[in-house]
Amino acid sequence: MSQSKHAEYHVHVVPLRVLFAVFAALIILTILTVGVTKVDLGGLNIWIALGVAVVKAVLVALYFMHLRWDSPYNGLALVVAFVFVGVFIGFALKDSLEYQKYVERPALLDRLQQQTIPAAVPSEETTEESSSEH
Amino acid sequence: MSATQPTQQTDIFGKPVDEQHKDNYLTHQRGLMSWLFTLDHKRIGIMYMIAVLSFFFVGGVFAIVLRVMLTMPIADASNQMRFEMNDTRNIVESSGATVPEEAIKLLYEPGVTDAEAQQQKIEVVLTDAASSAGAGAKVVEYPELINARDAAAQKYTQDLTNHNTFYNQSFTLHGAVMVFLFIIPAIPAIIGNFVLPLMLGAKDVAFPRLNLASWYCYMGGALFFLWVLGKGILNFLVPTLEGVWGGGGLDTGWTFYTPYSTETNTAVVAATAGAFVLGFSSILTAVNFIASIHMLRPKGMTWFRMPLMLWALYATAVIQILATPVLAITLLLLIAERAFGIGIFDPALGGDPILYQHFFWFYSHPAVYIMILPAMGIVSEVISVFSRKHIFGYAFIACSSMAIAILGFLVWGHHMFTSGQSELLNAVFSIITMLVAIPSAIKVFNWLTTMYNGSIRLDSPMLYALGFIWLFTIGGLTGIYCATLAVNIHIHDTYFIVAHFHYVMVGSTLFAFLAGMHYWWPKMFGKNYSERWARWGWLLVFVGFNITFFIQFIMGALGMPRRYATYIDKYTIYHHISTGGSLILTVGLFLVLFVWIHSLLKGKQSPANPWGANSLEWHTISPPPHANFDHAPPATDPYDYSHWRWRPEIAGYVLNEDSEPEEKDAMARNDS
Amino acid sequence: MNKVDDNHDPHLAHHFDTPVQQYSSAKIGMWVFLATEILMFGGLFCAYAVYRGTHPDVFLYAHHFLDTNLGAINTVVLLASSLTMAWGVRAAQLGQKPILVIMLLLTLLGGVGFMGIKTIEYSSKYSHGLWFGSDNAFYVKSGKYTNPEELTGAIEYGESHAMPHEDKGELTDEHLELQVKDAATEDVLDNQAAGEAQDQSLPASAQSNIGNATNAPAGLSSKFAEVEGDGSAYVTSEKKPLTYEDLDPQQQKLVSQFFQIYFLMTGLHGIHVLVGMALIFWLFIRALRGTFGPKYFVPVDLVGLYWHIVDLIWIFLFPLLYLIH
Amino acid sequence: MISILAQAQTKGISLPEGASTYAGQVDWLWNYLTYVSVFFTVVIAGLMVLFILRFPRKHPDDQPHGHTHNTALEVTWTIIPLIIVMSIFLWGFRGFLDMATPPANSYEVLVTAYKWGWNFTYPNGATSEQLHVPADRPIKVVLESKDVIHSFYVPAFRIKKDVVPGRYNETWFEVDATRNGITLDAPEKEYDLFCAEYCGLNHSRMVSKVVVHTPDSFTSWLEAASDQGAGLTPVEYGAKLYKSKTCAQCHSLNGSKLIGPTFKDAYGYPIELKDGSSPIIDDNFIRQAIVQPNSHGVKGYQPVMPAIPLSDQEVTALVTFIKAQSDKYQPEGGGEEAESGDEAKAEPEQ
Repeated sequence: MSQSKHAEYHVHVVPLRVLFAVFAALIILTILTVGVTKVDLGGLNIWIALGVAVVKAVLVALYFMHLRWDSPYNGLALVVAFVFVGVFIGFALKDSLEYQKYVERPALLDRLQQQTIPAAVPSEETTEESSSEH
Repeated sequence: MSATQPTQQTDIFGKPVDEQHKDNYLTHQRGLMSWLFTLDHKRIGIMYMIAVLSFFFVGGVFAIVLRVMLTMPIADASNQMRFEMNDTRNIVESSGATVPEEAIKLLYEPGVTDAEAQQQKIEVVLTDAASSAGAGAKVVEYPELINARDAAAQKYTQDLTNHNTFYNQSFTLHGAVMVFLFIIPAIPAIIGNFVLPLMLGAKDVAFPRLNLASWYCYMGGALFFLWVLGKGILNFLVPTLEGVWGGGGLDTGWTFYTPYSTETNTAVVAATAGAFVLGFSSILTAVNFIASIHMLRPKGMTWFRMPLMLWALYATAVIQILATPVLAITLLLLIAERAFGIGIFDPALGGDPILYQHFFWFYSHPAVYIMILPAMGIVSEVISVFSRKHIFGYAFIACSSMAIAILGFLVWGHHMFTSGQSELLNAVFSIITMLVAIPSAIKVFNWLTTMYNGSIRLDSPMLYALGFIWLFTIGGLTGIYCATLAVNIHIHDTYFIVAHFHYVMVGSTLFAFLAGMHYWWPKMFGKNYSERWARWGWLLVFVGFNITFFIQFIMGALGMPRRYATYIDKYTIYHHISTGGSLILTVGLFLVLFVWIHSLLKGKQSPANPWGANSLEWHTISPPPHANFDHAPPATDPYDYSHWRWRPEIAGYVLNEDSEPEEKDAMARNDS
Repeated sequence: MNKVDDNHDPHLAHHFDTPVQQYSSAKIGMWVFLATEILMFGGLFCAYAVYRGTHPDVFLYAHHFLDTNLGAINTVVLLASSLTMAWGVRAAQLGQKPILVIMLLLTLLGGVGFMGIKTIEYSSKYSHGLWFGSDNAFYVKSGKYTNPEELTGAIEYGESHAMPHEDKGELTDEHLELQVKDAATEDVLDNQAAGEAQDQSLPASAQSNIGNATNAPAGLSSKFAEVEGDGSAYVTSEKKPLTYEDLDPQQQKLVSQFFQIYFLMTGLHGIHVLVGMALIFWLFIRALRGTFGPKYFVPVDLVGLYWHIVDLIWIFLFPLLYLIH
Repeated sequence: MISILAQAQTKGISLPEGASTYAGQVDWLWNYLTYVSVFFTVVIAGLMVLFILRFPRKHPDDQPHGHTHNTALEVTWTIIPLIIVMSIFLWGFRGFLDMATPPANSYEVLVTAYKWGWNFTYPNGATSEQLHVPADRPIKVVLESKDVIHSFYVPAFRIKKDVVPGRYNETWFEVDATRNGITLDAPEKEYDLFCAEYCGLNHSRMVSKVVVHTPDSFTSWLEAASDQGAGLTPVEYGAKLYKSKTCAQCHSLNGSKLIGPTFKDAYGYPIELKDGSSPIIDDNFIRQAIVQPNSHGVKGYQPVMPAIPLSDQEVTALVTFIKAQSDKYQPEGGGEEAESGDEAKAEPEQ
């Protein structure tokens, strides 16, 4: 079985013009991503920035890293890694956003805090100000 | 069956091995250096075995220390009074005076409001006693009694502080050593390293140098880790040592939860650095296994003709690859948090301690499957071989391993049900956790069906495998309790959880590890062990384990929180039973060790295939030669045992020469 | 065994049957390792996402302290070195030794350039008191108060970055004075571990700030979230970038976190660049000796993969850190 | 089915007596789980033993034959457990939602956890070291930590919630008086309260009690608690608080330097601050140091003092006690305490 594989001994060599074309595309995308921040698109900005980054990453992976001609398992390793990073960030972020309400001070604590301000503090301005606040 | 013990090494056809082929991996080269610089996966596996078992011993010693400490519930208020009363009496008596019992009772009378009246009462008692005692005896006077009481109170506080410090460091050491140094590497690094290339019919793993590097990472990280943690214990026992080698120790638990880990004055940075290095070992082994399984499978061994052990190791390696780096970054962030106060996890700086838990459990929950998946692989092999029947539902078992590996990544939040995680996430994590039960159940049912209509032989590997099924069933079913939100709230962080994860992680992994060790022992060392004593060992381990941990389910249900150095009185009886069980377990494990050592010293030569198994590691002599196989064996169905025939004179199975033309062909090809 | 020896390849390890099997094994091993790298950085991206998600204003404010131009230049430098690395791999595969040597040298120079620019960025941060850990002007912890002068200096530096054209005029003396006052206020605010119990020594402006904290704890971020789609809110935010006093005290505390995350991400990335440079230097030496050729180019290929993944991570770091909108 | 469950008042197997209103629900689910688990354990272990007895190896060369796979069977034992666990999930989630949503009319108590003890603050500012609550009324506990993560756990209520620094988790419970035998004859009942999250040295000592009262008994307890100094002089009351509020852990009375400055001869003497000034310690200085910890920045000490919730009266008593530790202290008339107490009562409920 060992010798039979010699026939497959062939590695894809990336043509130079492909490399240059990819490089040009990457530079253009970099300029694009910087340029797009000057335009205000509200919540879209971050997604555009990420989208451009993903396109650039795909270009690097497919051509500079030969994935286009490589064993699909290698590409799978990359994709799976990104999917799991996504899962990780997704869950953690979702949770953080959901529980923000518990990070804020509860009304109870404010009420109690007010009560425990000692009455005997002599500098009167502060007490007045604080009551005018509420 | 063992009436005629063979003394000679035989090959898979039962023929004596001739002189020029007698060389095996153990005898191939000699000297310590030939081991320390070996690239042979078998030798690396053996080196892992020595290291991992030593660390298991250390972790086990501290398990016993914990169990013994827990037989003394000194925290209960009534006990505190009892201790202090005793000490007061002792202090008074050591000064040569006596004290009437009634005075002490009055002194410790609860709920006294009028101090002066109490003093008067006590003084009356003391004067009475003094007058009735006569001239010779000296009865304590009131001020001295009060001094003694204060001294007793101080002593109690001091004792308790010592007790708690020692307990906290001990349980941290036990947990961290067992998790990082024993359970995670046990099966993949010892058994996986040894059998994976053999099962593939390959000469070695894909990257032998990385394999050795991984062992050195493990040893470096483990020794450093143990040194840091052990220093704390030794400093505690002999305080002067701290001046010699500085502080150390760890009392955060193996989870390093912030902000406690950023506040404690123990050696968190050093310990996490050790764990960080251990992570590299794990990753290197996993890279090796994945590349080996992808690239080194022989012709004819398709993905679905691999032994299930390989599927399990593959799934394990995938988890190690995807989870371990997150542990690495978590530990780095923790180090940065302590060294620079970056405020990512520390709430005092605006950080988020719950985020730390997300980080930690993203690694550590999948790590649970790093521990259990290879165990399931071993059990799949053993059940089939000892039932001499093709494994039932091969594809389902293989796919369920991958399913567990992937689902295992989506359930980490169930460690945080009470932490203040959002309700939505709690529900999502709960439902996915429930789903993990399905592939686990599939495996158990398939193993049972494999046994159905089989030809069952109860040798020690099979006993351990059946023990595994029992423990895993209990561990898995109690896992559903833990996954059920409403019920989890009650049992979270109690001994119920302690019992649950010991059943799943320790019980199952340890049992599968022992099953695997007994199963591959003859292959590893070419020696038979005493089957009878091995079975006794199994019995003690099995009974001891169940006594130790089953009672903890009940204790946890009654509300005993975990990581308590002391406890209120009502849990005492359960702790006593548990400690008793742990002693039986210890005796059992020592018996197992004794059986192994005896086998190494006095064991008879084992045949190439004592069990009649058909995966490729049994297609070579025991112990295997340096290059694993004299003739590359053809890959056939690993669960088809029909070609192997029992040969009583060598107490093993031999390949039926007529029915295995391929094997002979392979021989012929290779010899030409 | 014997047969393999017939056409012996010096680079073929004994446990592989063919060079292509060995080559493919090496590649899959490398890819699996790269997956671990991505997961490791993933942790930092997660910390980034969580803090940006919960405190968008802090990130919006703090990112102005970074120099977008230097970041963009660095992106281009790294992309160019990726190109030369890919070219180098090609040269190794084709056995073009001189090109390989040149390409490795250029790649190495790219790494040097990247780290050089990084050093300029870091040193400017350092000189403005915006360093890692507690050496950050915005760093807040009970017991280690930020030096108000340092803080003012840092704020000035950041805001001159933030609004070089529109807002320079606004940095009047009055404005600065307010900032100083604010900085002083901050100290007192942090004293109040439990919260907003009033301190008699506070000036009126500070008092109103405290009120702000209790009444609108979510601050601007919630405002932004609520008025999404409402153009006017964006117009305002576009016209007048966030200043330090726009943040509520809770958010002001968190400004240093942006820098911590910035230094962690770029620092870890920088370490990877350094490791890559060391590896490329090693390749360079071996290439000079003529080790590589069509039959043996695996090390060049693997280091190339590593170098590209470092580049790939920077591709994400750049917009996330420098181009927050 | 689910609505029946909500009413269930089952006693859970091997669980402690359930006291909260939703304990019955949890216990019902617990028992259901236990029956399912016992059933499967018995089936699996039984089959294992049966097969061992029924199919022993008779000859080493036995060649048993049987199916190697059966898709219908596999699907069956995939679907059935799936249905079972999904039903368990739904019940568990439903119960959890009940436990996570405090009713609107709840009585709120602030729970402050610190290393290593509990402090409970009631809406009128009274504090206690054991949690006292009225029966027959939902109690919402707001959880606040002074240092590390703790966990509020009452086994009898089936309730647990981590106390996380930097955030305010909350949970609730309600105890039914008649069901738990809290009557006029026995107006109080005690339940264990544990810290369930490892928090360092004395984690296992972070044990307290929940005392459930009848509504009347609770009202009178609260009154007494709001005025704990009754019958004591301010100095005596201050001495009591000095111990119970854990001041003693950091501030000595004998002049030795602990984590915080000593109280001995503090009052009336100058103290060096971090900003360079050295004010004389007077009433207000002490008061501010208690209410706004670390705001002075005393030189030579870490600013680590927690803000312990105290009522006005308690602060006054502590101030007097601290003053009394100095030789510059001259006792005044007893009027001070009563006066400040009145003012405090007038202020709340804005």
